[in-house]
Amino acid sequence: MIRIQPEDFSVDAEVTALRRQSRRIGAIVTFIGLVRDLNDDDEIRTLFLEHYPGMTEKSLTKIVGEAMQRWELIDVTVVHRVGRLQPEDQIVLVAVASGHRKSAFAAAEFIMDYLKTRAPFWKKEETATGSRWLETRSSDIEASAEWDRN
Amino acid sequence: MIRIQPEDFSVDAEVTALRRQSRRIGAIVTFIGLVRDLNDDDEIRTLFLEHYPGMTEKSLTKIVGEAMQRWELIDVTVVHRVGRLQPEDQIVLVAVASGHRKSAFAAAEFIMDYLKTRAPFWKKEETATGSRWLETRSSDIEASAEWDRN
Amino acid sequence: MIEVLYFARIREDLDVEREQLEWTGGISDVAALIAYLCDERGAAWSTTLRQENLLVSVNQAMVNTDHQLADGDEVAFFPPVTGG
Amino acid sequence: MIEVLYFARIREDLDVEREQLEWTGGISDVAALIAYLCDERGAAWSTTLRQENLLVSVNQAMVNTDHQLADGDEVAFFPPVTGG
Repeated sequence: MIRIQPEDFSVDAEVTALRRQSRRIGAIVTFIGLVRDLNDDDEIRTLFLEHYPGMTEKSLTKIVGEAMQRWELIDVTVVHRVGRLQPEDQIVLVAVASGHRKSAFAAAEFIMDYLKTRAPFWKKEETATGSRWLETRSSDIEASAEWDRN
Repeated sequence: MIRIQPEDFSVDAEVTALRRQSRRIGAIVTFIGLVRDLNDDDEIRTLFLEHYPGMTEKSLTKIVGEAMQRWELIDVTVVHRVGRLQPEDQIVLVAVASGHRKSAFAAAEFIMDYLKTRAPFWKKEETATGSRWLETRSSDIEASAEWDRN
Repeated sequence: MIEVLYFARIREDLDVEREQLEWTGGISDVAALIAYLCDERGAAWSTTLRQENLLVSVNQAMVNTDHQLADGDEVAFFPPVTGG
Repeated sequence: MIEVLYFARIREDLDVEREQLEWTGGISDVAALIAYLCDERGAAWSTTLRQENLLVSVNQAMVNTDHQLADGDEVAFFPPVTGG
Protein backbone atom coordinates (compact mmCIF):
# COMPACT_ATOMS: atom_id res chain seq x y z
CA MET A 1 0.00 0.00 0.00
CA ILE A 2 1.44 3.33 -1.12
CA ARG A 3 0.10 6.67 0.10
CA ILE A 4 1.16 10.29 -0.26
CA GLN A 5 -0.61 12.71 2.04
CA PRO A 6 -0.22 15.98 3.93
CA GLU A 7 -1.65 14.35 7.09
CA ASP A 8 0.43 12.66 9.76
CA PHE A 9 0.31 8.85 9.99
CA SER A 10 0.14 6.37 12.87
CA VAL A 11 2.90 3.78 12.84
CA ASP A 12 0.72 1.47 14.96
CA ALA A 13 -2.23 1.73 12.56
CA GLU A 14 -0.03 0.99 9.55
CA VAL A 15 1.75 -1.93 11.22
CA THR A 16 -1.58 -3.34 12.43
CA ALA A 17 -3.03 -3.16 8.91
CA LEU A 18 0.09 -4.84 7.54
CA ARG A 19 -0.14 -7.64 10.12
CA ARG A 20 -3.70 -8.39 9.08
CA GLN A 21 -2.48 -9.38 5.60
CA SER A 22 -1.15 -12.76 6.65
CA ARG A 23 -0.61 -15.12 9.58
CA ARG A 24 2.77 -16.14 8.16
CA ILE A 25 4.51 -12.84 8.99
CA GLY A 26 7.51 -13.50 11.23
CA ALA A 27 9.31 -10.17 10.85
CA ILE A 28 8.30 -6.56 10.32
CA VAL A 29 10.96 -3.92 9.75
CA THR A 30 9.84 -0.31 9.79
CA PHE A 31 11.72 2.83 8.91
CA ILE A 32 10.44 6.15 10.23
CA GLY A 33 12.01 9.32 8.86
CA LEU A 34 11.68 12.42 11.04
CA VAL A 35 12.35 16.12 10.53
CA ARG A 36 15.51 16.76 12.50
CA ASP A 37 15.78 19.94 14.47
CA LEU A 38 19.24 20.67 13.17
CA ASN A 39 20.56 20.08 9.69
CA ASP A 40 23.97 21.36 8.62
CA ASP A 41 23.91 23.66 11.64
CA ASP A 42 21.08 25.99 10.61
CA GLU A 43 18.09 25.73 12.85
CA ILE A 44 15.18 24.46 10.80
CA ARG A 45 11.92 26.33 11.28
CA THR A 46 9.80 24.39 8.82
CA LEU A 47 10.33 21.93 6.03
CA PHE A 48 8.29 22.15 2.85
CA LEU A 49 7.86 18.96 0.84
CA GLU A 50 6.82 19.15 -2.81
CA HIS A 51 6.04 16.19 -5.08
CA TYR A 52 4.91 15.39 -8.61
CA PRO A 53 1.38 14.01 -8.26
CA GLY A 54 1.02 10.90 -10.37
CA MET A 55 4.69 10.34 -11.10
CA THR A 56 5.60 10.07 -7.40
CA GLU A 57 3.05 7.30 -6.86
CA LYS A 58 4.27 5.51 -10.00
CA SER A 59 7.90 5.73 -8.86
CA LEU A 60 7.09 4.32 -5.43
CA THR A 61 5.02 1.51 -6.95
CA LYS A 62 7.97 0.63 -9.19
CA ILE A 63 10.46 0.70 -6.30
CA VAL A 64 8.23 -1.52 -4.14
CA GLY A 65 7.71 -3.86 -7.11
CA GLU A 66 11.47 -4.19 -7.53
CA ALA A 67 11.83 -5.02 -3.83
CA MET A 68 9.12 -7.69 -4.09
CA GLN A 69 11.02 -9.25 -7.00
CA ARG A 70 14.39 -9.21 -5.21
CA TRP A 71 13.15 -10.67 -1.91
CA GLU A 72 10.38 -12.95 -0.73
CA LEU A 73 8.13 -10.45 1.04
CA ILE A 74 4.57 -10.68 2.28
CA ASP A 75 3.58 -7.02 2.02
CA VAL A 76 4.98 -3.49 1.99
CA THR A 77 3.54 -0.16 3.16
CA VAL A 78 4.98 3.22 2.15
CA VAL A 79 3.47 6.46 3.48
CA HIS A 80 5.15 9.76 2.57
CA ARG A 81 3.99 13.15 3.70
CA VAL A 82 4.02 16.34 1.61
CA GLY A 83 3.41 19.98 2.44
CA ARG A 84 4.65 21.98 5.40
CA LEU A 85 6.25 20.02 8.28
CA GLN A 86 7.74 21.02 11.62
CA PRO A 87 10.82 19.73 13.47
CA GLU A 88 10.23 16.24 14.92
CA ASP A 89 7.32 15.59 12.52
CA GLN A 90 7.19 12.23 10.80
CA ILE A 91 8.05 12.44 7.08
CA VAL A 92 8.04 8.88 5.80
CA LEU A 93 7.17 5.36 6.89
CA VAL A 94 8.36 2.21 5.16
CA ALA A 95 7.11 -1.03 6.69
CA VAL A 96 8.08 -4.41 5.26
CA ALA A 97 6.47 -7.68 6.38
CA SER A 98 8.21 -10.94 5.63
CA GLY A 99 8.56 -14.50 6.88
CA HIS A 100 12.10 -13.84 8.08
CA ARG A 101 14.07 -10.83 9.19
CA LYS A 102 16.92 -10.80 6.65
CA SER A 103 14.69 -10.05 3.67
CA ALA A 104 12.65 -7.53 5.67
CA PHE A 105 15.75 -5.55 6.68
CA ALA A 106 17.24 -5.64 3.18
CA ALA A 107 14.01 -4.64 1.44
CA ALA A 108 13.28 -1.75 3.84
CA GLU A 109 16.76 -0.32 3.32
CA PHE A 110 16.54 -0.84 -0.46
CA ILE A 111 13.19 0.97 -0.65
CA MET A 112 14.52 3.93 1.37
CA ASP A 113 17.73 4.13 -0.68
CA TYR A 114 15.81 4.13 -3.97
CA LEU A 115 13.12 6.50 -2.66
CA LYS A 116 15.85 8.99 -1.70
CA THR A 117 17.24 9.16 -5.24
CA ARG A 118 14.39 8.16 -7.56
CA ALA A 119 11.04 9.28 -6.19
CA PRO A 120 10.14 12.86 -7.17
CA PHE A 121 10.00 14.62 -3.81
CA TRP A 122 11.81 17.86 -3.05
CA LYS A 123 12.55 19.40 0.34
CA LYS A 124 12.84 23.10 1.05
CA GLU A 125 14.13 24.22 4.42
CA GLU A 126 12.89 27.46 5.84
CA THR A 127 15.26 28.76 8.52
CA ALA A 128 15.69 32.03 10.37
CA THR A 129 18.08 33.19 7.64
CA GLY A 130 15.87 32.36 4.65
CA SER A 131 14.81 29.36 2.64
CA ARG A 132 16.70 26.94 0.44
CA TRP A 133 16.06 23.80 -1.54
CA LEU A 134 18.04 20.84 -0.25
CA GLU A 135 20.67 19.17 -2.39
CA THR A 136 20.80 15.39 -2.81
CA ARG A 137 23.38 13.93 -0.43
CA SER A 138 26.26 12.15 -2.13
CA SER A 139 25.90 9.36 0.47
CA ASP A 140 22.34 8.80 -0.81
CA ILE A 141 23.52 8.59 -4.41
CA GLU A 142 26.16 6.05 -3.39
CA ALA A 143 23.68 3.97 -1.36
CA SER A 144 21.35 3.74 -4.34
CA ALA A 145 24.17 2.96 -6.80
CA GLU A 146 25.34 0.14 -4.51
CA TRP A 147 22.03 -1.69 -5.05
CA ASP A 148 22.33 -1.25 -8.83
CA ARG A 149 25.59 -3.19 -8.72
CA ASN A 150 24.16 -6.06 -6.63
CA MET B 1 16.25 0.75 27.49
CA ILE B 2 16.12 -3.05 27.82
CA ARG B 3 13.08 -4.91 29.15
CA ILE B 4 12.11 -8.56 29.45
CA GLN B 5 8.46 -9.17 30.29
CA PRO B 6 5.58 -11.60 29.85
CA GLU B 7 3.25 -8.72 28.87
CA ASP B 8 2.69 -7.53 25.32
CA PHE B 9 4.21 -4.21 24.28
CA SER B 10 3.00 -1.26 22.21
CA VAL B 11 5.28 -0.35 19.31
CA ASP B 12 3.81 3.16 19.30
CA ALA B 13 4.49 3.68 23.01
CA GLU B 14 8.09 2.47 22.67
CA VAL B 15 8.77 4.57 19.57
CA THR B 16 7.19 7.62 21.20
CA ALA B 17 9.37 7.19 24.31
CA LEU B 18 12.44 6.82 22.08
CA ARG B 19 11.58 9.96 20.13
CA ARG B 20 11.39 11.97 23.36
CA GLN B 21 15.10 11.30 23.98
CA SER B 22 16.34 13.81 21.44
CA ARG B 23 15.28 16.36 18.84
CA ARG B 24 18.17 15.29 16.59
CA ILE B 25 16.66 11.93 15.63
CA GLY B 26 16.31 11.70 11.86
CA ALA B 27 15.76 7.95 11.51
CA ILE B 28 14.13 5.22 13.56
CA VAL B 29 14.38 1.61 12.44
CA THR B 30 12.25 -0.92 14.28
CA PHE B 31 12.22 -4.67 14.09
CA ILE B 32 9.14 -6.53 15.30
CA GLY B 33 9.35 -10.31 15.63
CA LEU B 34 6.05 -12.18 15.56
CA VAL B 35 4.99 -15.76 16.28
CA ARG B 36 4.32 -17.25 12.88
CA ASP B 37 1.38 -19.53 12.46
CA LEU B 38 3.42 -22.09 10.58
CA ASN B 39 6.99 -23.11 11.21
CA ASP B 40 8.57 -26.02 9.37
CA ASP B 41 5.07 -27.14 8.41
CA ASP B 42 3.73 -28.10 11.84
CA GLU B 43 0.91 -25.92 12.98
CA ILE B 44 2.01 -24.05 16.09
CA ARG B 45 -0.49 -24.00 18.95
CA THR B 46 1.56 -22.05 21.46
CA LEU B 47 5.14 -20.93 21.84
CA PHE B 48 6.82 -21.05 25.25
CA LEU B 49 9.73 -18.68 25.81
CA GLU B 50 12.19 -19.34 28.63
CA HIS B 51 15.08 -17.09 29.65
CA TYR B 52 17.89 -16.85 32.21
CA PRO B 53 16.89 -13.96 34.51
CA GLY B 54 19.89 -11.75 35.11
CA MET B 55 22.12 -13.14 32.38
CA THR B 56 19.62 -12.35 29.63
CA GLU B 57 19.50 -8.68 30.64
CA LYS B 58 23.31 -8.58 30.84
CA SER B 59 23.66 -10.14 27.38
CA LEU B 60 21.27 -7.65 25.83
CA THR B 61 23.00 -4.73 27.55
CA LYS B 62 26.33 -5.95 26.15
CA ILE B 63 24.91 -6.38 22.63
CA VAL B 64 23.37 -2.89 22.67
CA GLY B 65 26.64 -1.47 24.04
CA GLU B 66 28.55 -3.06 21.17
CA ALA B 67 26.11 -1.53 18.68
CA MET B 68 26.53 1.92 20.29
CA GLN B 69 30.29 1.57 19.88
CA ARG B 70 30.11 0.47 16.25
CA TRP B 71 27.68 3.16 15.09
CA GLU B 72 26.74 6.67 16.07
CA LEU B 73 23.32 6.09 17.60
CA ILE B 74 21.07 8.25 19.73
CA ASP B 75 19.21 5.54 21.65
CA VAL B 76 18.13 1.91 21.49
CA THR B 77 15.12 0.08 22.92
CA VAL B 78 14.89 -3.70 23.21
CA VAL B 79 11.76 -5.39 24.57
CA HIS B 80 11.59 -9.19 24.60
CA ARG B 81 8.66 -11.21 25.84
CA VAL B 82 8.88 -14.48 27.78
CA GLY B 83 6.30 -17.07 28.81
CA ARG B 84 3.48 -18.52 26.75
CA LEU B 85 2.68 -16.84 23.42
CA GLN B 86 0.11 -17.48 20.72
CA PRO B 87 0.40 -17.33 16.90
CA GLU B 88 0.61 -13.72 15.67
CA ASP B 89 1.73 -12.45 19.10
CA GLN B 90 4.61 -10.01 19.23
CA ILE B 91 7.84 -11.58 20.58
CA VAL B 92 10.50 -8.91 20.33
CA LEU B 93 10.93 -5.25 19.50
CA VAL B 94 14.23 -3.61 18.63
CA ALA B 95 14.03 0.12 17.94
CA VAL B 96 17.11 2.14 17.02
CA ALA B 97 17.11 5.95 16.84
CA SER B 98 19.88 7.71 14.98
CA GLY B 99 20.66 10.88 13.07
CA HIS B 100 20.73 9.02 9.76
CA ARG B 101 19.20 5.86 8.38
CA LYS B 102 22.30 3.86 7.46
CA SER B 103 23.50 3.43 11.05
CA ALA B 104 19.94 2.78 12.30
CA PHE B 105 19.41 -0.05 9.80
CA ALA B 106 22.82 -1.61 10.45
CA ALA B 107 22.52 -1.43 14.24
CA ALA B 108 18.99 -2.89 14.33
CA GLU B 109 20.07 -5.84 12.20
CA PHE B 110 23.25 -6.32 14.25
CA ILE B 111 21.29 -6.36 17.51
CA MET B 112 18.81 -8.92 16.17
CA ASP B 113 21.58 -11.13 14.74
CA TYR B 114 23.48 -11.13 18.03
CA LEU B 115 20.32 -11.53 20.12
CA LYS B 116 19.44 -14.64 18.08
CA THR B 117 22.72 -16.37 18.88
CA ARG B 118 23.96 -14.84 22.15
CA ALA B 119 21.08 -13.87 24.40
CA PRO B 120 19.84 -16.74 26.60
CA PHE B 121 16.28 -17.25 25.40
CA TRP B 122 14.85 -20.63 24.40
CA LYS B 123 11.70 -21.35 22.42
CA LYS B 124 9.54 -24.41 22.78
CA GLU B 125 6.81 -25.05 20.26
CA GLU B 126 3.71 -26.85 21.35
CA THR B 127 1.86 -28.33 18.37
CA ALA B 128 -0.96 -30.79 17.91
CA THR B 129 1.60 -33.60 17.77
CA GLY B 130 3.55 -32.69 20.92
CA SER B 131 6.13 -30.19 22.03
CA ARG B 132 9.72 -29.60 21.01
CA TRP B 133 12.52 -27.19 21.76
CA LEU B 134 13.59 -25.24 18.71
CA GLU B 135 17.08 -25.61 17.28
CA THR B 136 19.22 -22.60 16.40
CA ARG B 137 18.97 -21.91 12.67
CA SER B 138 22.26 -22.21 10.79
CA SER B 139 21.33 -18.98 8.95
CA ASP B 140 21.26 -17.21 12.35
CA ILE B 141 24.70 -18.54 13.26
CA GLU B 142 26.05 -17.34 9.91
CA ALA B 143 24.45 -13.90 10.28
CA SER B 144 26.07 -13.43 13.66
CA ALA B 145 29.47 -14.76 12.50
CA GLU B 146 29.38 -12.29 9.60
CA TRP B 147 29.40 -9.36 12.05
CA ASP B 148 32.34 -10.89 13.94
CA ARG B 149 34.38 -10.73 10.75
CA ASN B 150 33.48 -7.09 10.02
CA MET C 1 0.21 20.07 -27.76
CA ILE C 2 2.93 19.34 -25.21
CA GLU C 3 2.27 19.86 -21.51
CA VAL C 4 5.39 21.08 -19.70
CA LEU C 5 5.66 20.97 -15.90
CA TYR C 6 8.28 22.58 -13.67
CA PHE C 7 9.01 21.52 -10.08
CA ALA C 8 10.81 22.77 -6.97
CA ARG C 9 13.82 25.01 -7.55
CA ILE C 10 13.33 24.89 -11.35
CA ARG C 11 9.73 26.08 -10.94
CA GLU C 12 10.85 28.94 -8.68
CA ASP C 13 13.80 29.93 -10.88
CA LEU C 14 11.62 30.17 -13.99
CA ASP C 15 8.49 31.34 -12.18
CA VAL C 16 6.26 28.94 -14.07
CA GLU C 17 4.46 25.84 -12.82
CA ARG C 18 3.03 24.44 -16.05
CA GLU C 19 2.34 25.49 -19.61
CA GLN C 20 1.13 24.08 -22.90
CA LEU C 21 3.25 24.37 -26.01
CA GLU C 22 2.12 23.93 -29.59
CA TRP C 23 3.72 20.71 -30.79
CA THR C 24 5.64 21.06 -34.03
CA GLY C 25 7.75 18.44 -35.71
CA GLY C 26 10.72 20.68 -35.01
CA ILE C 27 10.62 19.80 -31.31
CA SER C 28 11.62 16.22 -32.09
CA ASP C 29 13.14 15.29 -28.74
CA VAL C 30 13.80 16.65 -25.23
CA ALA C 31 17.07 18.29 -26.29
CA ALA C 32 15.17 20.15 -29.03
CA LEU C 33 12.53 21.27 -26.53
CA ILE C 34 15.22 22.63 -24.20
CA ALA C 35 16.95 24.40 -27.13
CA TYR C 36 13.63 25.92 -28.18
CA LEU C 37 12.85 27.24 -24.68
CA CYS C 38 16.36 28.63 -24.16
CA ASP C 39 16.39 30.36 -27.54
CA GLU C 40 12.99 31.90 -27.11
CA ARG C 41 13.22 32.97 -23.45
CA GLY C 42 16.78 34.04 -22.93
CA ALA C 43 19.58 33.82 -20.39
CA ALA C 44 17.69 32.85 -17.20
CA TRP C 45 16.13 29.88 -18.98
CA SER C 46 19.46 28.83 -20.47
CA THR C 47 21.11 28.89 -17.06
CA THR C 48 18.33 26.84 -15.47
CA LEU C 49 17.60 24.30 -18.20
CA ARG C 50 21.26 23.70 -19.08
CA GLN C 51 22.24 22.73 -15.52
CA GLU C 52 24.15 19.50 -15.54
CA ASN C 53 21.96 17.87 -12.90
CA LEU C 54 18.58 18.82 -14.44
CA LEU C 55 16.23 15.84 -14.52
CA VAL C 56 13.60 15.30 -17.21
CA SER C 57 10.61 13.00 -17.30
CA VAL C 58 8.26 12.29 -20.18
CA ASN C 59 4.84 10.90 -19.33
CA GLN C 60 6.01 10.48 -15.73
CA ALA C 61 9.04 8.30 -16.48
CA MET C 62 12.63 9.53 -16.27
CA VAL C 63 14.28 9.98 -19.67
CA ASN C 64 17.48 11.22 -21.27
CA THR C 65 17.50 14.31 -23.46
CA ASP C 66 17.54 12.20 -26.64
CA HIS C 67 14.06 10.89 -25.78
CA GLN C 68 11.70 11.46 -28.75
CA LEU C 69 8.63 13.65 -28.17
CA ALA C 70 5.15 13.15 -29.57
CA ASP C 71 1.97 15.21 -29.60
CA GLY C 72 0.21 14.96 -26.21
CA ASP C 73 3.34 14.19 -24.18
CA GLU C 74 3.72 15.44 -20.61
CA VAL C 75 7.27 16.68 -20.05
CA ALA C 76 8.58 17.70 -16.62
CA PHE C 77 11.78 19.47 -15.58
CA PHE C 78 13.05 19.16 -12.02
CA PRO C 79 16.19 19.11 -9.84
CA PRO C 80 17.64 15.98 -8.18
CA VAL C 81 15.15 14.56 -5.70
CA THR C 82 15.47 14.94 -1.92
CA GLY C 83 12.56 13.08 -0.34
CA GLY C 84 12.54 10.55 2.46
CA MET D 1 29.38 -23.86 47.40
CA ILE D 2 28.69 -23.76 43.65
CA GLU D 3 25.23 -22.89 42.38
CA VAL D 4 24.36 -24.87 39.24
CA LEU D 5 21.46 -23.88 36.98
CA TYR D 6 19.91 -25.84 34.11
CA PHE D 7 17.78 -24.31 31.35
CA ALA D 8 15.37 -25.36 28.61
CA ARG D 9 15.97 -28.81 27.08
CA ILE D 10 18.87 -29.49 29.46
CA ARG D 11 16.63 -28.76 32.46
CA GLU D 12 13.93 -31.07 31.12
CA ASP D 13 16.35 -33.86 30.16
CA LEU D 14 17.93 -33.88 33.62
CA ASP D 15 14.76 -32.96 35.49
CA VAL D 16 16.55 -30.42 37.64
CA GLU D 17 16.28 -26.64 37.61
CA ARG D 18 18.97 -25.65 40.09
CA GLU D 19 21.11 -27.17 42.81
CA GLN D 20 23.95 -26.29 45.15
CA LEU D 21 27.13 -28.35 45.16
CA GLU D 22 29.79 -28.43 47.84
CA TRP D 23 32.85 -26.77 46.32
CA THR D 24 36.03 -28.82 46.58
CA GLY D 25 39.39 -28.00 45.06
CA GLY D 26 38.89 -31.11 42.90
CA ILE D 27 36.30 -29.30 40.81
CA SER D 28 38.93 -26.95 39.45
CA ASP D 29 37.24 -25.96 36.21
CA VAL D 30 34.02 -26.46 34.19
CA ALA D 31 35.35 -29.65 32.57
CA ALA D 32 35.99 -31.10 36.06
CA LEU D 33 32.47 -30.16 37.15
CA ILE D 34 30.98 -31.92 34.11
CA ALA D 35 33.17 -35.00 34.75
CA TYR D 36 32.08 -35.04 38.40
CA LEU D 37 28.36 -34.84 37.51
CA CYS D 38 28.61 -37.50 34.77
CA ASP D 39 30.56 -39.91 37.00
CA GLU D 40 28.23 -39.50 39.91
CA ARG D 41 24.87 -39.54 38.10
CA GLY D 42 25.29 -41.95 35.23
CA ALA D 43 24.42 -42.37 31.58
CA ALA D 44 21.58 -39.84 31.15
CA TRP D 45 23.79 -37.08 32.55
CA SER D 46 26.73 -38.11 30.36
CA THR D 47 24.58 -38.00 27.25
CA THR D 48 23.19 -34.57 28.13
CA LEU D 49 26.29 -32.81 29.48
CA ARG D 50 28.64 -34.21 26.83
CA GLN D 51 26.59 -32.88 23.91
CA GLU D 52 28.80 -31.03 21.51
CA ASN D 53 26.60 -27.92 21.43
CA LEU D 54 26.14 -27.59 25.22
CA LEU D 55 26.68 -24.01 26.37
CA VAL D 56 28.10 -23.05 29.75
CA SER D 57 28.11 -19.75 31.60
CA VAL D 58 29.87 -18.85 34.82
CA ASN D 59 28.55 -15.89 36.76
CA GLN D 60 26.28 -15.12 33.79
CA ALA D 61 29.02 -14.85 31.17
CA MET D 62 29.64 -17.47 28.47
CA VAL D 63 32.79 -19.54 29.07
CA ASN D 64 34.71 -22.49 27.65
CA THR D 65 35.06 -25.71 29.64
CA ASP D 66 38.60 -24.79 30.71
CA HIS D 67 37.21 -21.85 32.71
CA GLN D 68 38.45 -22.05 36.33
CA LEU D 69 35.84 -22.33 39.08
CA ALA D 70 35.88 -20.71 42.51
CA ASP D 71 33.77 -20.98 45.62
CA GLY D 72 30.49 -19.08 45.21
CA ASP D 73 30.38 -19.30 41.40
CA GLU D 74 27.08 -19.55 39.55
CA VAL D 75 27.39 -22.09 36.73
CA ALA D 76 24.66 -22.65 34.14
CA PHE D 77 24.20 -25.33 31.46
CA PHE D 78 21.95 -24.70 28.50
CA PRO D 79 21.39 -25.51 24.82
CA PRO D 80 22.05 -23.10 21.93
CA VAL D 81 19.78 -20.09 22.23
CA THR D 82 16.68 -19.55 20.08
CA GLY D 83 15.19 -16.20 21.10
CA GLY D 84 14.10 -13.29 18.98
